[in-house]
Amino acid sequence: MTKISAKAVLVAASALLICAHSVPAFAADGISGGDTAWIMTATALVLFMTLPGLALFYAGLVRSVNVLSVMMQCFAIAGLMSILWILFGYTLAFGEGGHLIGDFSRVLAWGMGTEAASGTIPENVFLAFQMTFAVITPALIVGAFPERMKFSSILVFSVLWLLAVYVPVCHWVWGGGWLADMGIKDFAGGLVVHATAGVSALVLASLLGSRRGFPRELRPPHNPGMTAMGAAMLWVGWFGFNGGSQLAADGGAGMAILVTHLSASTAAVVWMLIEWVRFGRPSLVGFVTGVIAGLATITPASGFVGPTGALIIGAAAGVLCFFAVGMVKNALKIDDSLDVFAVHGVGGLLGTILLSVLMSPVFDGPGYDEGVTMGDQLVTQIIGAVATVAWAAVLTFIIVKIVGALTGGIRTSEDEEIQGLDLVSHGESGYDLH
Amino acid sequence: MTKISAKAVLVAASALLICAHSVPAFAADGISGGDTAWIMTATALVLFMTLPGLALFYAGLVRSVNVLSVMMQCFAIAGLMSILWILFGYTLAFGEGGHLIGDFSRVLAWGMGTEAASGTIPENVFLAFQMTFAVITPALIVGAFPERMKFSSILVFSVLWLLAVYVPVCHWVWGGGWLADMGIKDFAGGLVVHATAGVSALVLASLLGSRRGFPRELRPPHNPGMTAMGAAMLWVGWFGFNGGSQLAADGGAGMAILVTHLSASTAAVVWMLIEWVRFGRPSLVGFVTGVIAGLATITPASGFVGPTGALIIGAAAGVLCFFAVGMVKNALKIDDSLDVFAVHGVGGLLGTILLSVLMSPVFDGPGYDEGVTMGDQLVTQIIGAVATVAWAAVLTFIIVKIVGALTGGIRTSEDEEIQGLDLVSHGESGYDLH
Amino acid sequence: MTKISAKAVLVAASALLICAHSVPAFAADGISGGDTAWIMTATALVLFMTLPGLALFYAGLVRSVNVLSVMMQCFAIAGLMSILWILFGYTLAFGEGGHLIGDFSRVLAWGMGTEAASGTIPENVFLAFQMTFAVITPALIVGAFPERMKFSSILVFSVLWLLAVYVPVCHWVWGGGWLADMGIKDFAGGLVVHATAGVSALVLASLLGSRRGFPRELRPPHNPGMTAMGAAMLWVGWFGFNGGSQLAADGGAGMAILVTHLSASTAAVVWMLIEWVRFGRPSLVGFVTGVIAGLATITPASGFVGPTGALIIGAAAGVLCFFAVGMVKNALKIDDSLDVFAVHGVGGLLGTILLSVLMSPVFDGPGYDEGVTMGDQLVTQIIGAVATVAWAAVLTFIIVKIVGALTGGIRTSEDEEIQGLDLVSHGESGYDLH
Amino acid sequence: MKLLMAIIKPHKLDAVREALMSDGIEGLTVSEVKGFGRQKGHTEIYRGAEYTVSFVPKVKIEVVVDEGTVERALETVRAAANTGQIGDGKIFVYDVSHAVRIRTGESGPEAL
Amino acid sequence: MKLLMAIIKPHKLDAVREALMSDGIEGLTVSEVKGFGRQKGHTEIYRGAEYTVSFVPKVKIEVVVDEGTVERALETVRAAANTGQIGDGKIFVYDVSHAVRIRTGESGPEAL
Amino acid sequence: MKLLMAIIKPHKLDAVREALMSDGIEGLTVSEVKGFGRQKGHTEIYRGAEYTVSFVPKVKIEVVVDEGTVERALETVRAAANTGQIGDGKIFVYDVSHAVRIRTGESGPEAL
Ligand SMILES: Nc1ncnc2c1ncn2[C@@H]1O[C@H](COP(=O)(O)OP(=O)(O)O)[C@@H](O)[C@H]1O
Ligand SMILES: Nc1ncnc2c1ncn2[C@@H]1O[C@H](COP(=O)(O)OP(=O)(O)O)[C@@H](O)[C@H]1O
Ligand SMILES: Nc1ncnc2c1ncn2[C@@H]1O[C@H](COP(=O)(O)OP(=O)(O)O)[C@@H](O)[C@H]1O
Repeated sequence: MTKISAKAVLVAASALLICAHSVPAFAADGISGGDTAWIMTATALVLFMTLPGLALFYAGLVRSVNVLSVMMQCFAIAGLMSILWILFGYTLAFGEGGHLIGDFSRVLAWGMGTEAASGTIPENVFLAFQMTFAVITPALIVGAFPERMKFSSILVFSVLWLLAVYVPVCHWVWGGGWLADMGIKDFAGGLVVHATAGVSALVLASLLGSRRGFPRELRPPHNPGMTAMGAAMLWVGWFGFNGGSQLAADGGAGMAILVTHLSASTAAVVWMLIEWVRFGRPSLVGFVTGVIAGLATITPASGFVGPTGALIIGAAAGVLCFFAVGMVKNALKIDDSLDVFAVHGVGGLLGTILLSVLMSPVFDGPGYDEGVTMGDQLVTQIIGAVATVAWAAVLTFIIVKIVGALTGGIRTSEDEEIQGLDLVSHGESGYDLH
Repeated sequence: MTKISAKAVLVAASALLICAHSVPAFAADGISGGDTAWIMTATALVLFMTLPGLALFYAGLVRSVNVLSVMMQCFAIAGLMSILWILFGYTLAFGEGGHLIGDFSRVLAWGMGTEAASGTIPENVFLAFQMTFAVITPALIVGAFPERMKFSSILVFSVLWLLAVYVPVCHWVWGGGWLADMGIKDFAGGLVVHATAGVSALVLASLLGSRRGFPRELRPPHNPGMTAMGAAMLWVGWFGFNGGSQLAADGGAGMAILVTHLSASTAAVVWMLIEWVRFGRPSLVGFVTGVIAGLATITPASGFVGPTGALIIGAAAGVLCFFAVGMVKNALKIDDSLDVFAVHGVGGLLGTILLSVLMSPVFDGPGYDEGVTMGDQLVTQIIGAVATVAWAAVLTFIIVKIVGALTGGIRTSEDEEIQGLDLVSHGESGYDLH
Repeated sequence: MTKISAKAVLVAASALLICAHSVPAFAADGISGGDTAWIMTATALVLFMTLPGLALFYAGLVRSVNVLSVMMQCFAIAGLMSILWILFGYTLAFGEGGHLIGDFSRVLAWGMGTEAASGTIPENVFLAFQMTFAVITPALIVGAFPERMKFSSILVFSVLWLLAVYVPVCHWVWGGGWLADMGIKDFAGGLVVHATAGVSALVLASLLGSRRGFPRELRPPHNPGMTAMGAAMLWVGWFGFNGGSQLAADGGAGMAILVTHLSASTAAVVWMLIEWVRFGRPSLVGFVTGVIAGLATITPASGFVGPTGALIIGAAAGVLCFFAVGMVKNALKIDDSLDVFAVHGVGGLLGTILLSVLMSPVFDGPGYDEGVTMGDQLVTQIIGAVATVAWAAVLTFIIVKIVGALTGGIRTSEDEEIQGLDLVSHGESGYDLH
Repeated sequence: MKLLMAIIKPHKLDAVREALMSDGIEGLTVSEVKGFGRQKGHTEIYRGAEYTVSFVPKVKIEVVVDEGTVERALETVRAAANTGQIGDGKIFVYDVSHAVRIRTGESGPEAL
Repeated sequence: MKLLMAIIKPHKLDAVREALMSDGIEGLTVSEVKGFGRQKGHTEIYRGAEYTVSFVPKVKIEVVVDEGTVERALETVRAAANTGQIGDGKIFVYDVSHAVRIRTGESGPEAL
Repeated sequence: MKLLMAIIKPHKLDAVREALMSDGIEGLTVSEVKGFGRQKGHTEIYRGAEYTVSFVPKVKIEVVVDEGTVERALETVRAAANTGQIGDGKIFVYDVSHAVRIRTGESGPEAL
């Protein structure tokens, strides 16, 4: 029998060998070429969301004398956050550590090389993918302070904010921290990305003060087409943001893309209809704001709902974010200039809550983890939301105070604001068309 | 013997197990990670073609007071068609049904979840990929009616058109309908996409009437650079359109990308040379129109020809579409404003016919299906083309009449046309650069 | 025993069969779906770098009356080089041939079809990927001659340059030529792409002469935001350029993307800081020039260094390219208008040299080939650099002389230069915004 | 000599230019301007906030003519620019004491 | 009638327009211009090269008023446009001999 | 005081500005305009259709000077703007009755 089995083993082993050979490289180490291909693509797509996507989206909404300053803020944040991520961000967010924060085991990704795996993809791909999230999240906050914040203050703020707000929340939810332990569901960053950015934007805007002329005498967006093209790129890039968060090229990623697209479509159409009814004509800026609202709102839910859930989330996002925009301006009287809180904050929180209902098979969702009821999930989601909002608000307040002290105030002078930051902060002009 | 075989089975099974483990997830269900990664990427690329690609391409060609309206039309169509697709479009096009139309088995993709497969990819990925086709096809028709059609009429038209023209033809050709049964070859939509859109554009434009001042006193394109950048994005996105239509990441997809690129290059260079000879200088708008002509023409053929065929198709596209543009304007005197018929209609039909010759190994093509001759294929292609053209023309005529009745005429007033639709239909202005 | 082994073989074979089936298509022929998916994506990304990336990047830097001409140059080069590549370029670069040049075995890719493989990907995908490199390299040179070179001369120059400079160097380094034999390391084109383009740009610019008003009375960039958005697209596309050069979807590709991103970020931040210190405010154009410098410099090294090496390369790129820009203008007094040499030439050479040090495990690099020391590698790199620079310089000089003879001088008249090439060469105007 | 400065609706520019040409006038200068008058601007609404755009796009035509041709030119412009609707614009006339053609140095009516 | 031509700082446009309106003036025309004066332009530095931008963005307001209202309008504009800082601009006044309203053909002060 | 209004070729702007400055003139205002004259526009062809662009880009310089400096300024502009080719442009001169510096309220020649 032993001999026989030896023979069989040999044959089977050679079967394996051929099999392994036919799927080279990754057979040995559990890394999947398909998954890796997709997450590298997704990484490119998420970078594309910030640059040029978000830069165009925001830059089109300001006065023409501030167009470059907004782009510069997005670029500089991208550069700085990336360096920070490889130094401390990744390791503190995803290093093992404890319930509250990671550790310093992966500073500079030292020794990670090309072989280390994270699930079925190389760890360096996971690190790069997460880096693009760490870039876009502080870049979202740019929408709170355009046209009037000092460039130096912006940079210092972003550095501190990444370390003190983004990294911890990221660890809590995705890095094995206390919210992960509780079973929180945040597929692609409703809390980690949109709630943190949205809440911090609101706090920062209220501390910074309004633009000259707010709210009655502002100039309309100088280039709505630029904004719309930025929104288009955000939309496309979001396929990588949500679809990539599956960390695999499979039906889960496919479903995330599908529901992402449907939510964006629905929220935008709903926003268009509201404007049509209220103002007599639907605007392009409105439509694309609806797109972003739908995208932000589906983000936490995109791995946990089906198409039916996506239509509901989209419709809710369109309605709620529309009214939130008005409320921040008119009731709170805070000049969160490009509506970061009303769109991303409200959207991210809304999706985080709604998913606990829409996961249910009743809405064609995949259902709950074993032993978890809708009510359980809802409670967990609410705890996560409250914790994230509170943490982001308090820390942002403290950081702004520190930044003010470090950079001698965070606001440009009135004269500089009139002249526009392109010239004042960067010595350039946006358009010389003659 | 039984014992021995049991042992062998065990060993082999464990071989399989390890093998399965090394290629996780998909080993079990026939879904390929590589194929899925590629089709998700292709889905993003095709969405990218419409938004921002086509929106920029078209928006640059109109007057500056209509730039936003064109973009808005592309966006609103994208949103509405996506919702329509998940509700009824996909199921009617790809649900089993009969020879003429699908069925209602997949409304809302109910129950599809993350496990259902379509070939080697998740069905939700196939659905999403096809959704982006259902978005771009009606969006192409925007080129027929800019600067003068009511926004409400556009939306109603697009909804009816998708259901009555696109969905049936899609089912005939790709959904197992009567043209598929006949062995029609339409790799990525020469008939389904370009012929339907092109023909319908011509009919709609002739019913709608010309822009004020057509053809002598029009303003030149307000932003040719915008148009060119849109064309660039269409070009890149088309790799997903044609390469994705292989529904796999293999040599077939690779060849589709290669021939797509070569046809675009050749058609553009030919267009440039014609302009150089006729007008003394080649224009950027001409070059990029050639790019689109080459892309539209190779579309149906991109899975069935080699590089040599691609150069021939590209050259034919450059010549024919160039002259078609002039003919529609001067002979037919129809203001198909951005040349949808001359470029997409003529291109799509040309490619559909040419492929029956260029499939031949004589042109380094892959050859015909077993038992099919060049003549057979040609006849099939002609039948498909005639049927598609006739269906699109007649249905579009009927739909336009219905839309006219529903929305109280489809055309804006002369005053509104003078003022520009950005302000009139959407209450916005495109550029505030001072 | 024979019977038993027969049974075992059968079982194992069926295991194999199922295994093969579960990873369809490619199991049989060694083609990996994941790798193929990634390289097709990378191909799209590299095309995206030229169109629209580079076109926007360059077009924003010129006067508004030349914006379209720069775009047209990028497009026309893309079209022509692609046709040239399928005819002669690919086969001369990658056909077996000898130490100096390939052969004519693959003209028109005749017979390649969908089955031929190149490593684990279809050969047609490899050909297409390399085609996008053959497009962007001559397109980079556009930055040397905007606003004053005849369009006909540009086209003839580019055709000759591709065949006489790019194709041979490509064969030497990547096609199995003499530099490959020596063990040169050029992961994604520090020599093949950036050094050839940079050096040739310098030679061409000096032969062509400066723009009217250089260096004191030039107009500032007409649209820095356009330039920045082009840079953003180049950045994203570069993930395909460097990550794709691994020709597989694995940890090597992932690391290439990671270090690419880090080098871009670091170089840009360093450039920003230098400007801040020297001029009192950091500019957007400066930041994005730093991005490109960081990207060009990491290109040859991107498969051979770790994150630590990337930060060092980025910092070196930021400093060196910054000062090189000034030196070309002020010391050499050559109007290499958009700094192709200072950014791409200097960057490409710098990275080529630095990698021989940073490969070392001391810098968390992967180490050297067996039996190769740091010194050995350095010598090889220097030989490669010197050979490439010399070849590119001499051949460009000769080609420019030939082009001058063929097209009756390569420069437009002063009147034409004043009027702008959009109108003069292409009969179009860039902006009609009223 | 007199300078006629006409503020008209942008889409009437070509009609006015052609009318003046058939009157034998050979030169004129045009600027893009914004007007404020009985014809009001509009409001644009972005994300619920109203922005008032007080000004309407207009075109300003400046044409210097010989004393003798003033009346006729004035009537020509008026007729060509008239749509009968609010916002049609105005024509203002004032004296020009010198005119010089840069290329030749000719001055006075010959310079026109 | 007189034409007041005021070159002012762009951000003062709305203030001047409102001030003139409350003076009862019903129409004016605005152009984007660039000015050169005591307030100097600036230099922009791109990739280390200096570009001199000699001109400063300004707005030109042209308003034709009845003789009687000139002084008042002049003072109104001056007050509204004044910031006390260099570059505030100038007001020039000159005679207008005719004014015609295109829509109605009215002429003289009624046309304003 | 007199206002010189010069319509010139755009690329001559810097030369004219510098020439006026060395004449001691300290302020001027510039607008982008489009001209129509002996120098004709051009046609652009897009996808085979011809579009006539009747106008040529020009720059309008307005400078108010003291009576005594008019002749000299006029000659300075003419010389600096002259290329000897068609389309070089015109200079028109007319009377200005008032000039006020907004910042200080100075009026007359001191305001310039
Ligand atoms: N007093 C004025 N001074 C200068 N420009 C004026 C004056 N009144 C009107 N305009 C110009 O004429 C345009 C048309 O005037 P408006 O009052 O709207 O219409 P209408 O002349 O048909 O009554 C205005 O937009 C403005 O540019
Ligand atoms: N002589 C002049 N002719 C025409 N415009 C002038 C003249 N002087 C000044 N200006 C215009 O007035 C603007 C403000 O003048 P400036 O000398 O800068 O400030 P201030 O008037 O406060 O001393 C200038 O930018 C220019 O547009
Ligand atoms: N009668 C006029 N009134 C106002 N502007 C004029 C007049 N004639 C010419 N211009 C302006 O002068 C410019 C140059 O005139 P043009 O006839 O082309 O050349 P030239 O003066 O060299 O003969 C025109 O483009 C136009 O802007």
